[in-house]
Amino acid sequence: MLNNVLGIINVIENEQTLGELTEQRSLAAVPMGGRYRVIDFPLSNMVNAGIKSIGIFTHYKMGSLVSHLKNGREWNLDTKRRGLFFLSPDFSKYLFSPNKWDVSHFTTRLGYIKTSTRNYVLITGCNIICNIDYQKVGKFHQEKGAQITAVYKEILPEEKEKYSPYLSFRISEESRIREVNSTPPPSGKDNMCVEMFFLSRQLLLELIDTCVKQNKWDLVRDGLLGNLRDIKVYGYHFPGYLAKINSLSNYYRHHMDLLQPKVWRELFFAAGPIYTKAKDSVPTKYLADASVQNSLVANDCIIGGKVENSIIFRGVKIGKGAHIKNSIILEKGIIDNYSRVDYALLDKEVRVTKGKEVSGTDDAPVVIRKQNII
Amino acid sequence: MLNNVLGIINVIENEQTLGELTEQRSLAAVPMGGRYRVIDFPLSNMVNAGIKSIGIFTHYKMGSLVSHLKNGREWNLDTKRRGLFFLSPDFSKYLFSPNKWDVSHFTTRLGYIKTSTRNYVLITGCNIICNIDYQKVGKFHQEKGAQITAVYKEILPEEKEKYSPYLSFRISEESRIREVNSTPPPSGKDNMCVEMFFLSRQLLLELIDTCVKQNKWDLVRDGLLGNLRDIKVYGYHFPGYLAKINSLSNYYRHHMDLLQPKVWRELFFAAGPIYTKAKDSVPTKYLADASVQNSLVANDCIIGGKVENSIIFRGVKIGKGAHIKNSIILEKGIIDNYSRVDYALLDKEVRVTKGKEVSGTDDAPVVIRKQNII
Amino acid sequence: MKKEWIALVMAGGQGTRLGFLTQTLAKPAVSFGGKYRIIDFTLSNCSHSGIDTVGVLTQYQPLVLNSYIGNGWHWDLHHSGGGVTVLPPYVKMQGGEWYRGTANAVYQNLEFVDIYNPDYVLILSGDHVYKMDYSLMLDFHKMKKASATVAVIQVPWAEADSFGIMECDPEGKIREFEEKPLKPKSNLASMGVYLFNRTFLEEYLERDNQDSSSQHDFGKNVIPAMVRARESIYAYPFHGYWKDVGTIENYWQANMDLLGPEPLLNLNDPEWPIYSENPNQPPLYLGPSAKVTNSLINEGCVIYGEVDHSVLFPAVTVGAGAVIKNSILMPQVQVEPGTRIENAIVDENGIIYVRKEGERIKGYA
Amino acid sequence: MKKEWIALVMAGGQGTRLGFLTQTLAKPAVSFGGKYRIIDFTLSNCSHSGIDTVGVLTQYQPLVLNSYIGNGWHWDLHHSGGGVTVLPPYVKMQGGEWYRGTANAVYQNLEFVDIYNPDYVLILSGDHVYKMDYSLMLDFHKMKKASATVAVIQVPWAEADSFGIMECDPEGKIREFEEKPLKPKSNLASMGVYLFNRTFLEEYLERDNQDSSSQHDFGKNVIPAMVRARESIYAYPFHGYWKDVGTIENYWQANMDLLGPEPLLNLNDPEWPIYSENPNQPPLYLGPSAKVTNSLINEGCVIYGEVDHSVLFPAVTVGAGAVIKNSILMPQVQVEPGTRIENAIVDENGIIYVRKEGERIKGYA
Repeated sequence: MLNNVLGIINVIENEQTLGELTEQRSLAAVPMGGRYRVIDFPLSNMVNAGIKSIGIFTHYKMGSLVSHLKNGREWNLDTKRRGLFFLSPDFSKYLFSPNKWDVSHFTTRLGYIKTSTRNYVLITGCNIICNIDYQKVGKFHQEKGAQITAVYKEILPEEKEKYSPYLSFRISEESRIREVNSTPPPSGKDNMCVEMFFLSRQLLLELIDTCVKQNKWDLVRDGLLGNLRDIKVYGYHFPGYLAKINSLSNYYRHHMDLLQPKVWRELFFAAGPIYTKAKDSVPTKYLADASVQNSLVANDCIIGGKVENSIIFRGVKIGKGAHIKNSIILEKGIIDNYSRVDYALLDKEVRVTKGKEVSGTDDAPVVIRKQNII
Repeated sequence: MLNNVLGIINVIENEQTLGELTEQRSLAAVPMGGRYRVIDFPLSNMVNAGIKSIGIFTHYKMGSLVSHLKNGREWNLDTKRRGLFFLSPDFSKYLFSPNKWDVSHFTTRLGYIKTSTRNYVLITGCNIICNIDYQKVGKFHQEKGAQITAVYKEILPEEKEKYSPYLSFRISEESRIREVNSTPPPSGKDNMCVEMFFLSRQLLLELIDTCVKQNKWDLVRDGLLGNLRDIKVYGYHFPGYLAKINSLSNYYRHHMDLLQPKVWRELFFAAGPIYTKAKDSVPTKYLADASVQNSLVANDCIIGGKVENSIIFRGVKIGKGAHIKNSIILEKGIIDNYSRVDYALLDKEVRVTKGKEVSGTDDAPVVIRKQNII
Repeated sequence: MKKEWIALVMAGGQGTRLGFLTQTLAKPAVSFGGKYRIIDFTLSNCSHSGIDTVGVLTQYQPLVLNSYIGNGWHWDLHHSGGGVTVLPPYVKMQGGEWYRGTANAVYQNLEFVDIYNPDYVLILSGDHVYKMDYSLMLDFHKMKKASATVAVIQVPWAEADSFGIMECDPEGKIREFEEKPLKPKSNLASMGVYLFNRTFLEEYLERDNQDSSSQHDFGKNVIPAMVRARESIYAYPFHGYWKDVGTIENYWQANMDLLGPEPLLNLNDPEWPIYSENPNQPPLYLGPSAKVTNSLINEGCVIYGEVDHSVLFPAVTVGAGAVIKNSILMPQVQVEPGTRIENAIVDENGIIYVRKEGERIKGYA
Repeated sequence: MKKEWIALVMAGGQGTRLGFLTQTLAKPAVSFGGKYRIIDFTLSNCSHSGIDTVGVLTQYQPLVLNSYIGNGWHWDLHHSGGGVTVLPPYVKMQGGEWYRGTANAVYQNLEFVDIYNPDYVLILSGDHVYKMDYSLMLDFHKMKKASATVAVIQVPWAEADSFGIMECDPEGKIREFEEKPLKPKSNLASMGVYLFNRTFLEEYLERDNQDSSSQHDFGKNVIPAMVRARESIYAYPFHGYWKDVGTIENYWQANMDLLGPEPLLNLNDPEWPIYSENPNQPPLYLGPSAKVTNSLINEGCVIYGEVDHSVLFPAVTVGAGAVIKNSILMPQVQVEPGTRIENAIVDENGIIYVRKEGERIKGYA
């Protein structure tokens, strides 16, 4: 177990990417997979590997995140020593950089890193959804004698677009990272950096210090991956299913992936369970005319109509004769009798009134804002 | 018990007033009384009156506040329904008003007030330290048939200066507030508004709405106390001990007040206990040469020297031959052997090295910044 | 630590009539309704009624129940100065003895009651399924200036002989209390919910303890003795769903009562949620060939087959072509493709109890 | 829910030699050191040693102990899939019986052990005061490929006759184990800390259960039987402070061992804090005439008098002119002005036990 590791989850993600969904919440708090939020995945992965000390680097709109995670109870992080910490800078003083890996995000939280008693650090972003066994990463790090281990994913030529922008690795046979590019090679497979870095806490502090002294500002490009010759940076390949939540269409597509039982099983069970805030939910009730196929349904719903190829979050009510297809209905949506929803993404508490129709296309699913009534 | 009341603690206090002490923390998180923080007093008063639903209106520097209160466990607010909520606006969008009672602080959190199922609201600021029985305020409100009850404190002519600025009430014989002034009357006693208001949730929503429509911006002056003729606003007199933390000299003076057993007993026990974050502290150890008089000492200290008229916070170590007088030593201070501290306020983790002297005067106690070494 | 009232929940019974369900479990710990355990109803009622101090008296197979109750977190009963306390029999200076009946169990825990110095003591049963606001009963009790109040519900006359039956005067004062009478004089049945003035209760328990002919049971001995002595005992009429799930038939029926658009027992009540442990399972997956109707199904299930008029606990798998009807599938049950299960209760170990309309239940492994 | 190891803590003893301190309390629940309860040491040791599953076996006056242990929050032992479970005796399908000795208590709870399917079982006592990293003992046990390992400490030869004494070969394998020998052959005493391979333990407990001549005690019966059978039982030497606080004299001495700049038992150890309930009391107030030396004093006290070489629990009041020396004042004790208390233990009810150097303790109310 990685109990000698300090986990850092940097949730300073670009907030524009998910459009309407991130208007009132940070990316980390975006609902995901029927009953989760984005943060649950990176956080559960750390907890499942035995990491007991985790700092969340927050920025704006942290309200929904704090009330989701609270004291970390559901992640077994409500402990007397270590546990979960929210680290927000002083916004009244601080010029906030929109760059996720700006060194200033780290210098303003340096005290937390310095006073930790853990020997290692695992730093991740927040927009990669997967179920990864970080114990294997730690083992790989030891076996390779690496100073830094960066996790990457081999992607197919046709996947490059959906994951862009990303850092591309050129990796030697013995897994050492030789080159980093911000433009992917024009043809062939590629190695995508997934922004998960494992290194000693000491080295992280040194790299931050060096960046500051040399007036460099990107911790990943200039710090962690800035000196591949002198610092032994190894690439650990994650072979599993992985989604990058960097656009509404990826968000939609990823949810449709979950309808493959193989993906469902892997994402929710592979290296350990994904934890989320517990709610006192009632098992979902299916009425006499319900007909649900190839769909995911969370608890607390009442299903009276027809549902196909869709993800139904908690607390959704679907009336008799209503027909939902190829859609994602977030928490507490109400779909009245005889209404139709196709290729749509309904934010929380949207209501589609009796007989109305909401439909988009596969390429451009329609998005309905929180609490709207159609 | 006031379980039908929504509590709102507005911690948007002026951050400059406590100088060095509020450089890195909000006023609400300033250490107080040996082992507490400022927020513990208003919060415990609400909890002791049976209020189970409490929203904290936060602003900048909320980090230390969140990690102090966490899920509200020590205040019995870690419940499945209701409980403690942090309400911060979206700093990326919002023009933050430094005025504590700016209506915008309420409009940006309107959803919280609207969705509450409680019938009443108790709104307070955060810089008044006292132990008040809010059940009595609720009873007074009912008995008077008040629409709004505002708590006030009768103060002596010589106290006006230390409490300024404040709103002054002219109050009728049957306790109705007839006039509000921002300049106190030139002579005689005065009735100071202590920024605690009890009213129905419905009326609060109406008052906010009216302010917005009339383009008025101060919820207290324009809203709660803006229409004394048509709205029945009553004044409830709080007769007990009360300190206003609005300057370093008041902060110092208030701590010296705590050395009166009567004040100590009233502030910590009158209407109920003051709760704070639990720590695994060891009882304080007094060594062979210890000599402590007229002082307050928290746990986790090791006292080897002489202490007089002082407040010693948790985790302070005082060496042999050291002599502390008329001082406040915040958490984890280290006072080495044979050093002297007089009329001083030492922030957290200050170290006074062997034989050194730190001294100020009664009027101007010296303040040493966090983690400084003298 | 003075409290106005506290509750004591009887959870020590062996529940032999629930057969395999209680072989390794106390009856109140038996799973129910696709998610809950039976005791959730009583403890949620306490929580919502404003009772913050609850003792749970256990002695039979309490391992699961004790660890489930924990510090009462699930029901918001975990706060300092109260909360839930599990009360097993124990050894005192003068030795230890097992609980010999509901009244004796309370008698042995009077020391616990004294800690909180309550004015009223509410005695509850941990194995009934209902939603009830006990604070209304307390109001009634105070209004009547009663020494004890017994909650009652009207039952069908034909079933009255299996309950404790009360006869009352027009004011609601109980004139007669008969446990399982051959010829019931009324159809007002005791729900096993008793509210006592504390000193009054202590007095009668002391007396009952010295009565060697007593079975030390509230329904059989203590309440009848109070009524016989013409004490001020009132019946508090309750209107709503209430079920003693002490037999397989009743247990099965109570589960089925949750189904349909307007179920007899409504769990989707935001004013009175039933608190429980919340298992961490991903959303239910329904495959391309799934058909699910008239059912209550929890998260974590994977369904390719057909489910009708059934209750499924978390993480159940139903293979393609399987048909589940009128059945209850406990957590983790795996139904192989093509299997047909009707009128049955299936537990984790694959034990199936088949229920036939109007007949006794027979079981096989 | 497979675990590598779990711990079982014996907390059922009556502790009669602690007199008034255990009249209404199990011994592990007795207050200690100005803040703690005795069991805090064992549970903190478990927590810091990385044991996340602990069963606490109780049967004597467990009310305070049970509610104190709660869900294990105080010791970070509250997490799902483990944590602390209180294990009282209970009724099974075939009836119930009280614990008849430490070994029988564990035997009756083998079902609990089975839930976690551990490789190793650590048996601990809830009434010893010490700081010990059990994970080092586990390393030793694995290295020796032992079937059982007994933690031992060197005691003064003069006291060896009051302990379980071991004789070992040069490898540390135990050749002989004698409980309270008249003529001790060594001064290596058992600390009551036993680590067993689980299947090995179960086998011997089964055998012990069938032996009608056995007192079903680990020290008296089970360990000697294993040693006699020449099983692979090793002694793990512990160096550090360890005290069985089972007598008033030892209890008093262990409290005094906390005093001074370099105490025998150091509580101010950031690497090994002793977890406990944290009472909510304001800082201690020392009046103008107070004089406090060589003492350990908790928050909430109000002191106008003189305190020397003493331990004061929270919320104690010492009036002006009162003198406290070599004493232990339990929570809430009020000492009137001018009173003199020396060599005493005073509890909340004003009961004072006076201790005299070298003499037996006598008590009066």
